[in-house]
Amino acid sequence: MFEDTAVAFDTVAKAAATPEAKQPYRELGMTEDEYLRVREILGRRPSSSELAMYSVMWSEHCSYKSSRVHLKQFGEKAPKTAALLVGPGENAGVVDVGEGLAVTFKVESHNHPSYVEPYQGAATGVGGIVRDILTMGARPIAVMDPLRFGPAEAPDTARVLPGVVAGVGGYGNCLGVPNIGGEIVFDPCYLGNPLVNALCVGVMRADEIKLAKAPGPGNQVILFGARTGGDGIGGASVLASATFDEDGPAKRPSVQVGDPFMEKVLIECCLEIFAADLVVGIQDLGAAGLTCSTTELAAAGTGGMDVWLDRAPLRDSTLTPEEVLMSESQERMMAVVEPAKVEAFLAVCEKWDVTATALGEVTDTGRLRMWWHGEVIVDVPPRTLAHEGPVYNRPFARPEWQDALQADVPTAARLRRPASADELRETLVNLVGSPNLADKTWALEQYDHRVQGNTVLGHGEDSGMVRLDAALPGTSLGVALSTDGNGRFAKLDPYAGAQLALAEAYRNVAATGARPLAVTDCLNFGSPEDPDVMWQFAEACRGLADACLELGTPVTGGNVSFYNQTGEVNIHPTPVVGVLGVIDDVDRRTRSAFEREGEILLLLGD
Amino acid sequence: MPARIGVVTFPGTLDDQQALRAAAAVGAEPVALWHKDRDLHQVDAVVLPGGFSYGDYLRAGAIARFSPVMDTIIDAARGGLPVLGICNGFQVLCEAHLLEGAMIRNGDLHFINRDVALRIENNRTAWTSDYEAGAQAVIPIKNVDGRFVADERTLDALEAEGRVLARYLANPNGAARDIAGITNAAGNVVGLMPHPEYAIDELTGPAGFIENRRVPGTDGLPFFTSILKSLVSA
Amino acid sequence: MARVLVDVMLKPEILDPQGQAVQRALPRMGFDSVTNVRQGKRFELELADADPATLRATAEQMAEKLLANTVIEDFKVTVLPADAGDTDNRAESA
Amino acid sequence: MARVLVDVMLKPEILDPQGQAVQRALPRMGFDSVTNVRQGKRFELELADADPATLRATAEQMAEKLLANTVIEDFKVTVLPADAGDTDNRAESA
Ligand SMILES: Nc1ncnc2c1ncn2[C@@H]1O[C@H](COP(=O)(O)OP(=O)(O)O)[C@@H](O)[C@H]1O
Repeated sequence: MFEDTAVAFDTVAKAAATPEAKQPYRELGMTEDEYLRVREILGRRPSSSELAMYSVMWSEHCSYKSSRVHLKQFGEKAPKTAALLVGPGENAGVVDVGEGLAVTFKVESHNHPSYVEPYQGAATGVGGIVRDILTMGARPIAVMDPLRFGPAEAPDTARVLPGVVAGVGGYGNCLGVPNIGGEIVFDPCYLGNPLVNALCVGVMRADEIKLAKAPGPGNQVILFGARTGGDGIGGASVLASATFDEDGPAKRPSVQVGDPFMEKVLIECCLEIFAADLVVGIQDLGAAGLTCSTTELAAAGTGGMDVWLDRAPLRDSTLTPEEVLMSESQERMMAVVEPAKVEAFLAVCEKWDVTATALGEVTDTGRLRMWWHGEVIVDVPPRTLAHEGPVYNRPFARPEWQDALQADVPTAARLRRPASADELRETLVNLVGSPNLADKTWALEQYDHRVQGNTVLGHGEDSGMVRLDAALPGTSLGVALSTDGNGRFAKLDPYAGAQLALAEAYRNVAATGARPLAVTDCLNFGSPEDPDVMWQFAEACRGLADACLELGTPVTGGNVSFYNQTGEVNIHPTPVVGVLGVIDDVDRRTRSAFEREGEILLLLGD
Repeated sequence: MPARIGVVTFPGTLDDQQALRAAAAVGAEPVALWHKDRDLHQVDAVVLPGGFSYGDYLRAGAIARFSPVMDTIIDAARGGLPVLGICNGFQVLCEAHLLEGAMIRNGDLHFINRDVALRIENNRTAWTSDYEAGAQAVIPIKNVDGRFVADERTLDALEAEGRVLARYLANPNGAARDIAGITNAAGNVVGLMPHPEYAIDELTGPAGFIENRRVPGTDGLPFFTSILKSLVSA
Repeated sequence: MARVLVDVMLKPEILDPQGQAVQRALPRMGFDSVTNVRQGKRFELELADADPATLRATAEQMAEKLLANTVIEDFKVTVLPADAGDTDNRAESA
Repeated sequence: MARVLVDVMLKPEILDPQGQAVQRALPRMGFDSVTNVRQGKRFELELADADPATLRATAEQMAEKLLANTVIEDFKVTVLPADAGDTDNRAESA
């Protein structure tokens, strides 16, 4: 078996010797143009491992090829603010909150996996965003989960919603990161495509921010955490099938299963490693796994890295190198460590019973090279994978139906107002009983909002708020967070809809007494190949960027999720916006409930 | 010299920092204990905190019970060392057979995080002497395997010997006879599913109007003041 | 009355954190010959008036629809002979 | 390499909320002949170099000490014959 693969697998030498070999780039989701560009970059055809890497790094998910031209505005129009320590581009943005502390936060989507397997999809969504925050050097101190489902009474919602809620809770509770808020919204447009967004916030000392880079030739590249299995490599099977001719490849899982216990241990292990100053660069393994972590670390460092890929500890010994490169197994991290500190690094991993393996070394060759049992299978300039992917100016145009939609104002005849006290009461009861306004306790009770002991505002409040005690014991400094989004508003007018989402989150944060500082966003849209959707997306970005400039709060990071559609039908454009604010003294926060008798009610604004 | 309260960290423990904070809040010296270390570092009492030790993957507390530190704690507890197991810690004490019974999945099978009202049934233990007999306390629960079960004979014995420590006023999970906590016969080993360490201040504890009553958020403190006093007077 | 067992295991390619936790714990307790552990679920079902001819098919449907999550799990149905005693029946063991 | 199954079920007198939930759900899905459901755990263990003579005893010790909580659970050990295929072996079924 092993000899067979050794004979059959593709190498750089073979790629150079067999330029005409046919390659399944289309099956991997690449266009012919993209494939030809890879050949041009390399001056030969890619090896199958290289092809796997380019296909995944240049995918929409990793390269933002359709959204990039619009997201640019967030940087270009960004208000000048002294608080911004790390902007978009890193794993998560970082803002200075005073007292020597920095806070990092970001929202991400895990929509499609959560439809296939609601529990694991949602669980691994939480796991992924928490690792992003951890990677910045921060202790994760809170999560939030903006969710969208189909109609409450639809049978499939009865499958998806309980699974998603249990998954968000099951993973987050086991990590010991409090859940301090989120949203649960029902609308028919999400029936076949629920939205599971997850936000995490972390805190660290401002002088201890960690970045995803691999500087310093000779430094060791260490993979640690869970072993690599065949998770999330559906696409790679077309490469594998060329290798296993008779029996076909072993079965590959269609779903990633999370191991929150492993992630909890990984968090503590990493924080101990950070505290002892044992890494010069670090990256989590999320989408595109080892491919993404090695290329991003190398591209941001001295520009070169050698990797002995067969050293990666495997859960499934039948994995091919292409599959190892594309595996999205959860709960893995990659660190760059100076040789003199490797021993101390491994000792911390040992203390926490975390498997750690030196896999590679930083070089100054400008090339990312990988070996598999002695043969070179990858030899590429890493920047071409990480930063020089294709960029598309996809066509967009205001949908033909937009005017009609906006003109469709409910008339008094169609939307009858209650005329009597009884009708008024009935309207109120209907409103209170409607799924979108109903009490969400059933879900919220499944989330631990108290763990860590710093939750000052939790469920039931307009914003969550946590004290930053984890990084500065005894401090009264805190952060408030709110997420909001309204797909119906955004469908009527994506520009204003995005702004309204921001304004609501901003108000929620301000109402607690915190000062809004920074914005993160998760842009959930339909197919970017549809000009209507692309217009919605462009408008939403423009609206959000303009509003951020107006309010003086920069977007520090976020996530784009395209292809949210059922068949040809796209979801409502759903920009979900998270706002983070800072409060100097959490004791002085304002709750949304009336606190005592005799309080005076004031209405501000008109 | 202040009393030293040790708090054990197993892999997957979540509430160790909060338990240390509670110990400090009452003026004890908090001491972190590590699961691989058999040495208890001269602590006067031990808290086994909440969390998901080893992911609770086999059964809650089942694997943690075999940690090196537990070998020492089991012996010391039999010799009279005060031990409080909270949530996962209670589960560890049951698995170690320092306390009777076991914990199974909550009645509705979900994780439940709720502020629940308890009645303190036994205020003669090292950990509850600062409560009035029959006192009510609002303390959060947060668990998924929190439903206490035991066979009828054991339950009858617990009742007869006054070893039911606290009961839920409104049973959240189907626990047998509304039991939220129990004690061993000597009163030094106590297990409690709710989390008194999360009810130690107004800012972060369950404060406000709960179960038709104004609650200060500090209803869990007496667990820690009790042990401090019993150590000083010992 | 008919009795049926449904055993549900994670598919071999799916990560099994529970089995792994047990696997790591056993050697620490002196059981060092264990090389692999997978943890699954077992359901014991009792059915009334079940037609023996359709019993297996019914149980398989229940497993398929509810007892197993076939995205990540496989299942096996065992129809117990009518005269089988309690399930802790050592006779099944080798 | 030897293979052993350990099946762990709650004792009959202990409440089984998971089994009950399944029992309540099945009739709603049209399976109305189900009169009782109990849910337990199944462990598949692989052991290296296990002396067949002591295999059962070893597995019983593992079950007794760790895999089952004998306060509330019973267990059953099944040593699989050396030549058994994968566990999804329908031959075990009636
Ligand atoms: N999926 C969720 N996860 C966590 N908290 C949530 C979630 N959905 C709603 N919440 C929280 O529940 C409370 C009430 O939510 P909701 O009824 O949507 O009110 P609002 O419209 O004021 O946001 C808020 O504190 C909100 O953060």
